[in-house]
Amino acid sequence: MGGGLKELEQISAADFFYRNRSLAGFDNPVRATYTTVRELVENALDASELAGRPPKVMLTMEEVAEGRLEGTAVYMLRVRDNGVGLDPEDVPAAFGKVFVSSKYKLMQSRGTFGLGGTMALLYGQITTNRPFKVITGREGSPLYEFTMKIDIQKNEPIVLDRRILAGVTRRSMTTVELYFEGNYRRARSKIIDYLHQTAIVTPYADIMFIDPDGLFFFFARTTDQIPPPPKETKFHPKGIDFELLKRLAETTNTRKLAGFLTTHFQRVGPKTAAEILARAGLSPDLSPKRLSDEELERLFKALVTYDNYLPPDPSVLSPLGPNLWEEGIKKELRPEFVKAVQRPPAVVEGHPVIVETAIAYGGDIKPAGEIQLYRFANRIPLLYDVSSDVSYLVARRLNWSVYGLKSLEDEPIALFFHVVSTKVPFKTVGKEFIANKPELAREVELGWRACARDLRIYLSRKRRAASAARRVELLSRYYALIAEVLEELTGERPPIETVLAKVARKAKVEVPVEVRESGDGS
Amino acid sequence: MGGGLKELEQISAADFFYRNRSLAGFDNPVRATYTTVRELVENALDASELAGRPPKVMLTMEEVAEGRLEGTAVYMLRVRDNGVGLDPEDVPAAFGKVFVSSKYKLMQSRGTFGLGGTMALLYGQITTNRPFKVITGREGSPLYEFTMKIDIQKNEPIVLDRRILAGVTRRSMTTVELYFEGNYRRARSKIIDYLHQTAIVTPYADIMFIDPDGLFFFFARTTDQIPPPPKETKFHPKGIDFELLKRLAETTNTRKLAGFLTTHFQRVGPKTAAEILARAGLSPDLSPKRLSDEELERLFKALVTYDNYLPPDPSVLSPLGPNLWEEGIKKELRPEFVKAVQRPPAVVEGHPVIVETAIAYGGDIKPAGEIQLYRFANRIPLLYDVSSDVSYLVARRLNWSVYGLKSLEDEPIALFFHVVSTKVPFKTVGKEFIANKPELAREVELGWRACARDLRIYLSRKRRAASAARRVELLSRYYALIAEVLEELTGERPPIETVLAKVARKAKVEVPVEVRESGDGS
Amino acid sequence: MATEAESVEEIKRRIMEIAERMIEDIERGEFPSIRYPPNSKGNIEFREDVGYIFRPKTFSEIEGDRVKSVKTLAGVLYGLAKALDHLENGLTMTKRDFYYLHKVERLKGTLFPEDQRETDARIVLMELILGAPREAFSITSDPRGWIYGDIELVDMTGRTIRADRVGEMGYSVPPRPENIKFKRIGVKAVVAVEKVGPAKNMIELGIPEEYNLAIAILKGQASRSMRRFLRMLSDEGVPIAILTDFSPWSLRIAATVVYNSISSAHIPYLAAPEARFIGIMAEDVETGFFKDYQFALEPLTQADLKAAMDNVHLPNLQHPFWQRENEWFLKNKKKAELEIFKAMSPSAKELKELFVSYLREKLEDRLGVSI
Amino acid sequence: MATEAESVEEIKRRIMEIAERMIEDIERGEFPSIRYPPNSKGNIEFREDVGYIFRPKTFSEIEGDRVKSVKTLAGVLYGLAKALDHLENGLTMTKRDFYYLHKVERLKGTLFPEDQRETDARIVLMELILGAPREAFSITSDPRGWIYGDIELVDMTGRTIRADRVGEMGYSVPPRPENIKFKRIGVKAVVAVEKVGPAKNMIELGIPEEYNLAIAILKGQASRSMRRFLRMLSDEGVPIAILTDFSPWSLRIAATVVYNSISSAHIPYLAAPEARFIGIMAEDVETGFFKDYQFALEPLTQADLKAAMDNVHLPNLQHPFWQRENEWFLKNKKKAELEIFKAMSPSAKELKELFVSYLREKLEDRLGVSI
Repeated sequence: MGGGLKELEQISAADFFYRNRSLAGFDNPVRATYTTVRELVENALDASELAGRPPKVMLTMEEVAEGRLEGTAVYMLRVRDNGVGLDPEDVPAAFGKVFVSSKYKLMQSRGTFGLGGTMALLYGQITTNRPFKVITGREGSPLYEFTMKIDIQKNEPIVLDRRILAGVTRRSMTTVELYFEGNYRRARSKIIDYLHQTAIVTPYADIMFIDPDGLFFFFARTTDQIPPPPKETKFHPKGIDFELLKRLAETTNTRKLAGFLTTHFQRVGPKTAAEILARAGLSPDLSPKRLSDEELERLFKALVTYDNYLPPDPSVLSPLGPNLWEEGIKKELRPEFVKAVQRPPAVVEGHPVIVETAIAYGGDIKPAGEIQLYRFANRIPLLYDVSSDVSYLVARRLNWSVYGLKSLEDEPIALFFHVVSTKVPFKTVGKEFIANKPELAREVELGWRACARDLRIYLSRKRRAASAARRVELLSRYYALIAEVLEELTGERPPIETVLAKVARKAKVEVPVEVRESGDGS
Repeated sequence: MGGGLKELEQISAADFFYRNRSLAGFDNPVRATYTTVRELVENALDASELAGRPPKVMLTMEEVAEGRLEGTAVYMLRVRDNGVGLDPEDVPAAFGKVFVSSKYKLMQSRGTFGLGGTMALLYGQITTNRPFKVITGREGSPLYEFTMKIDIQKNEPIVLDRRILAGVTRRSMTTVELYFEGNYRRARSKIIDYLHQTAIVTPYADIMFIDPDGLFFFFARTTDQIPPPPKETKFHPKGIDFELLKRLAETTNTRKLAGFLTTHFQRVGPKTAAEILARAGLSPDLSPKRLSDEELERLFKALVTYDNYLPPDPSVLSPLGPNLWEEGIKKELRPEFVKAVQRPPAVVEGHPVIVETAIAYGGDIKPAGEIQLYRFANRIPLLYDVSSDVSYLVARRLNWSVYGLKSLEDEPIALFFHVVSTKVPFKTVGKEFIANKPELAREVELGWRACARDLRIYLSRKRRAASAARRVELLSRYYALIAEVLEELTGERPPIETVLAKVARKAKVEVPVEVRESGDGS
Repeated sequence: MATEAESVEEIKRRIMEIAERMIEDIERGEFPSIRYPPNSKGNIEFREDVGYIFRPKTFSEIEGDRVKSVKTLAGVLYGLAKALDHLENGLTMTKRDFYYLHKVERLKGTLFPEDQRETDARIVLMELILGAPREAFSITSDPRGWIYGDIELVDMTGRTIRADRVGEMGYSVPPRPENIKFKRIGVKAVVAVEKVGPAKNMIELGIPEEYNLAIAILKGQASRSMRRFLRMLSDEGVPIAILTDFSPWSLRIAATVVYNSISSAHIPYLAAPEARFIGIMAEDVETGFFKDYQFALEPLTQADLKAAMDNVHLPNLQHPFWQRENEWFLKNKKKAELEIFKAMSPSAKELKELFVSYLREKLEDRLGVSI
Repeated sequence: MATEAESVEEIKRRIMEIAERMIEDIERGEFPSIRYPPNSKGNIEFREDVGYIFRPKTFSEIEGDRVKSVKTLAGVLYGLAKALDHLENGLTMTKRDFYYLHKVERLKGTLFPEDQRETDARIVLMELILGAPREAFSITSDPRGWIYGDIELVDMTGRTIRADRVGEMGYSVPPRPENIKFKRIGVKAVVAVEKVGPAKNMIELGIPEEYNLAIAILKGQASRSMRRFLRMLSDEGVPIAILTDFSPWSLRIAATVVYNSISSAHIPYLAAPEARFIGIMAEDVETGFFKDYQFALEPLTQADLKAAMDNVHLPNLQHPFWQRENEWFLKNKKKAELEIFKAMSPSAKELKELFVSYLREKLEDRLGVSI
């Protein structure tokens, strides 16, 4: 503003992101490599799950040329899923435009801004100027291959080539193939970690990865059971703002205000709608499309200040469930004990939230000298900034000794935290850690407490068995000495065998055959 | 991607930001209040400075209604600058659209994404549904008042009213007036801190603020001298990407490739251009607009791999300069010593950077038990995340004892750091701290070392004078005792006055009139 | 003065009795156990006139069928066997010696100790079980303390010793003073001095000879042997005066001589209730003898202050007199040391006069002894 | 044995000389100063046959015109005046006393001390300036150490004392043994024992009487007075044997008796170069007397280990013998204490036999003394 404006120009959304790509995790070649893999894997998993079948995701990454900077290279990345495939008419818009999103509906999904996949394609194009390919088909229909670019300034897809690869697709699938400049060498451990943790939270998915060195990573599924897909839902009146209300009113198909409210909002029945309209001083028969700005504002105030709604509907959420999660943890970490707990739905800032927690102990889990904490949000692993996460803070402050644990750092224990919501309360734009909201902290704490109670029972059973045997052994040892000293003092060796036999019987343990002789006679 | 797409819809840039407002610092009422003030103050300062006159920024903030949430209120904020004012035709686009930016030029500026001001207006509209006003005029022309809203879905301005307030504007100015819901109570200290630190780095600006409690804050300027405004510059070939090259080629007015290169890039003369085109295998006579994609790619490779350019032109940068900065520090902090140093231009990741540092000591600065560090980037104070900033890390690791300082925490010392660049290397999207790049750390270190050398000289001079006087006093005291003991031992009091007079003359100090009598005779 | 409880034969008898009882238990098919009165708060009484007394009301059991206590049981038995052996051979041992008696091959896997705290704790247990001080079963402490003055005594070897004719430090009080018999006591009183420096100066200045006093040198907290020795002198009718610094520790030093201490409350004959405190007092500093020398006071250290705070709750300092003194420290955060006499005497000449006038006033006032 | 340097009159003379020289300086219009040989490395020699000797090559100056040293100058002068006063009155003082002599009104703003370290440091300076130990100018240390055995001596009071007839601890070695004269020495050798427990056991077992030995009880590091006393006995021709633990500290204890220590290297007559080490050695532990009792060794503490590392550079431990012993600690991280004799004697009966056979072998081997 002010006096310095020149050469005014409006830029497109794609252009804005092109200019600020660090926003979406593409700030340097290492991070960009990780982000590219991650965005495409998440899209592939979403696609397969929505199709209601166990996902089968196949990644191939090859080094095809040297990069411009030290340590970088140009890579070809191919990601194939077994989702239902796309209608060929949808392909250009779905892949060649930034900011495509579904309309005024709430649904749990993995995606971050709903634009991660497109950003990866955009990044590939910026760094290599090569087109990307999409091969997709639905079972029984033809298999199409698109070769595309994105017109960044116009935010429009450019289809360079479109052809039919096969007349009939045998199994529905989509493959995306792109080129980008990155640095796999340094991103490698993060990527493998990401896939490993994804496998924990998706035990029903086969994930295969052939990396640029030709190494083959296979995270095999151990179950066919997939959690029910998330449903779409209407907005809860407490979670809206004026702008949203205005848009709903402009686009609605309802003719009267009463119907408008019951149709577009959850937890609003005819009786509630009537009360709200009465408070707003608006007739239920008014047409929503014809409301003046001032009337709309009265309606908005009445909607958000009304206090007798039920909390938001959690059925929209798709938690993993204790069985599947224990399955995932067992298959990837092979603990000797695991317990997962799903908390009942809660509300955080007007959005429904379900917290799932788990604790695993022993087996392949070894003490690590630090807290071993696995975090997930809407089935995405969170790998950065662990120490700022609400779950880490809870883990630190919880009194674990109550559950027979001395220290999280020095015991073979791993903690797990999964938050599921239509709006995950991330703290930062980077979406790497969950904000320390009291409602949320409470859920995590109660979840872990429930897991830890089972762990305590498991551990104390294990310890009791060991200690009974130890008691007999110990008493035997001391009584050998006592008998010896008493004999020295009085010349008489007391018959300790009788008393020892008594304890052994009670503990169901054998008395050591020979009560140990001491080495140094006197 | 994949199979789950439904109801595809493209949303506008404004709409995207409306949906993700936490990106721009509007995540909660407290932060939003601070961000709103800050964005408008920065726009106002930019406007005045570009007009080449000492800025005069007047802020008024009033509470006009209760807010919807606990502790919030609706505020009216009015910000007035003395910039050159706007052409009335420019007003709607300048204030009513997100993503207006100037075209393919590099220039140092305060703005973050160039959209902060508009976001503030958008935020006000979302939270209050009230229009905002812009009053602007140029000296001698009429004074206009616009009453506006923004159509968020279309990203278009809506002018509700436009009128002429006065036929002739006496002094050029722009006033923006908006309503928003926020929480001033809890944002207060951050806002005052922000204005105070802005005054440090803008000693030539009058900044006035009347807050919702009616308190009046006035940060008065102490100088008329303003630093030369930053210039626009062309891109350095090392800092471009393919997309940018393509756009320049499409829009250039030049006819031949050779001219294209020398016209649009800095550090490229005819000889360099010829070399680059030879490497790219392209004729200098080709028309840039008619290059094929493949030819453009060859040109791009040649441009970015060529290694003999001079480093980027730093003349585009507008540092504050040591005099102005010392002025700002003196006026706001009243130290007994201050020294500012401007480092020569450096290059960080292909962009020119100038680091300015300062150290102030004593006076109103008191030991604080922690490092007192003031950080600025392109004349904006940085208030958050100090402990991650490159300058903090340098301050911690520098061996200050070399400069006669025991500890930064317990001495009355404040450090200052200002980074000026066409691309400030922020570490996070939040733009609150500067990344720890070795080139940058080196600049900060050398800058502070230079300041500290002067401080050491100042301190040691001060200490020397104090110590000469102390020496005479001390010797006098001890010789009184020595004389006494010697008298006790030998019965003879030695004439110590003679020797003492000798030192006093040398130190230009009086001998205490009476050599102190000790209290306890014996 | 050796009491029945401490006679060697009695101790031996008690040890054998414990061993036999254990054998009987085992023969009955039961796990053996040892019952003893713990030195817990409830079993200790404090009376201003006699100091701490051990009057057991509750008893503890070292149970042989429990993992937690079987080691203690075996340890006590082994310790008693070793004590018996030393008694039979007329030999003493230190706590360190006792520890080393456990560092033997045969105790590997059972009583072989991790560190000395283990065996030290067992000594206290043995004291409680036998109802006798550890010296009675031959575990002695490091000797500390001398006495100088006209006292003739016969020591364990049967020799007659005069405590002002055995060198300039006087007679070293031995670890087990029980064995001493007094032959002749030629002093009006014993002044027990906390610190070596001032005590030495009194001796150098001829004060014991000139004023018929004995000087006992405590060298800090009075050792158990010194406390027993002073009690023996007190039992002979000699007035005992305790001359200490004015500090939180010194209050404890004095009170421990008079009343015994809580940690050895279960051991009889360590208190000398007839002894009187003649150390520096708040009154002396504020308005009395030292009132002009406030600047020579020392600040309390952190440890001093902590001690003063603990003193508030120490049973043997509950008399209003001690509490008033102690409050002064908490309020003023300073202390006065006996060396203050040096700070008061510009030349050594004045020192004797200062000592004598201080002692004269305090001995008269607190013990009715005139010098 | 009192040397000229330590005679009271000589010390008084030197103090007056320093005072007069200062007056002369001032009268000449110059700032006074005091020159002295610092106890720096370069001024100290070490020779295996006589131990540390102080042979000044460089000198320091306490300069009266410098802010940094004028306090030292005044302090030394004041300290010397106080020492003179004590000498003239036949009185001793402790370091704490000396500190209190500075806590006086007249020294406020000058020498009034912050803490005792200030005045302690000045005592060393006075020793260097006067070329005499602090005991010579009446600043004595806390007495520590006894001797038991057939030795007749005459102490400062003129009384004759026999060191095995003054109680079961023996004769307390006084702070200034200079004043003692030996009348008759009836022992073949003196065994100086580091620890009280074993020493006491030897006395209890009648070893001094039966084998004509004196037992000196060091109770840790030998005190200055004990070291001086042992040197005096050595000068009388008595063989001195040092019986210590086998630990990094014990090497120092032994070496300090034999060679003196670096911190008191400027003080003559503290070393007893004829004394011989008969303490436990690596060989004894590995293949000799204690070879079957390795399990009774104690682990080195952190402080022990640090001491062993420092021993590598201590001048009085440079002889290959000491270094070989010390290497054992660094390698094995263990130590053997004298209490190991207890761990070796399943019953007290065997203890005497063990002591005697150990002493017999070592005394013969190291000093040629047969018992």
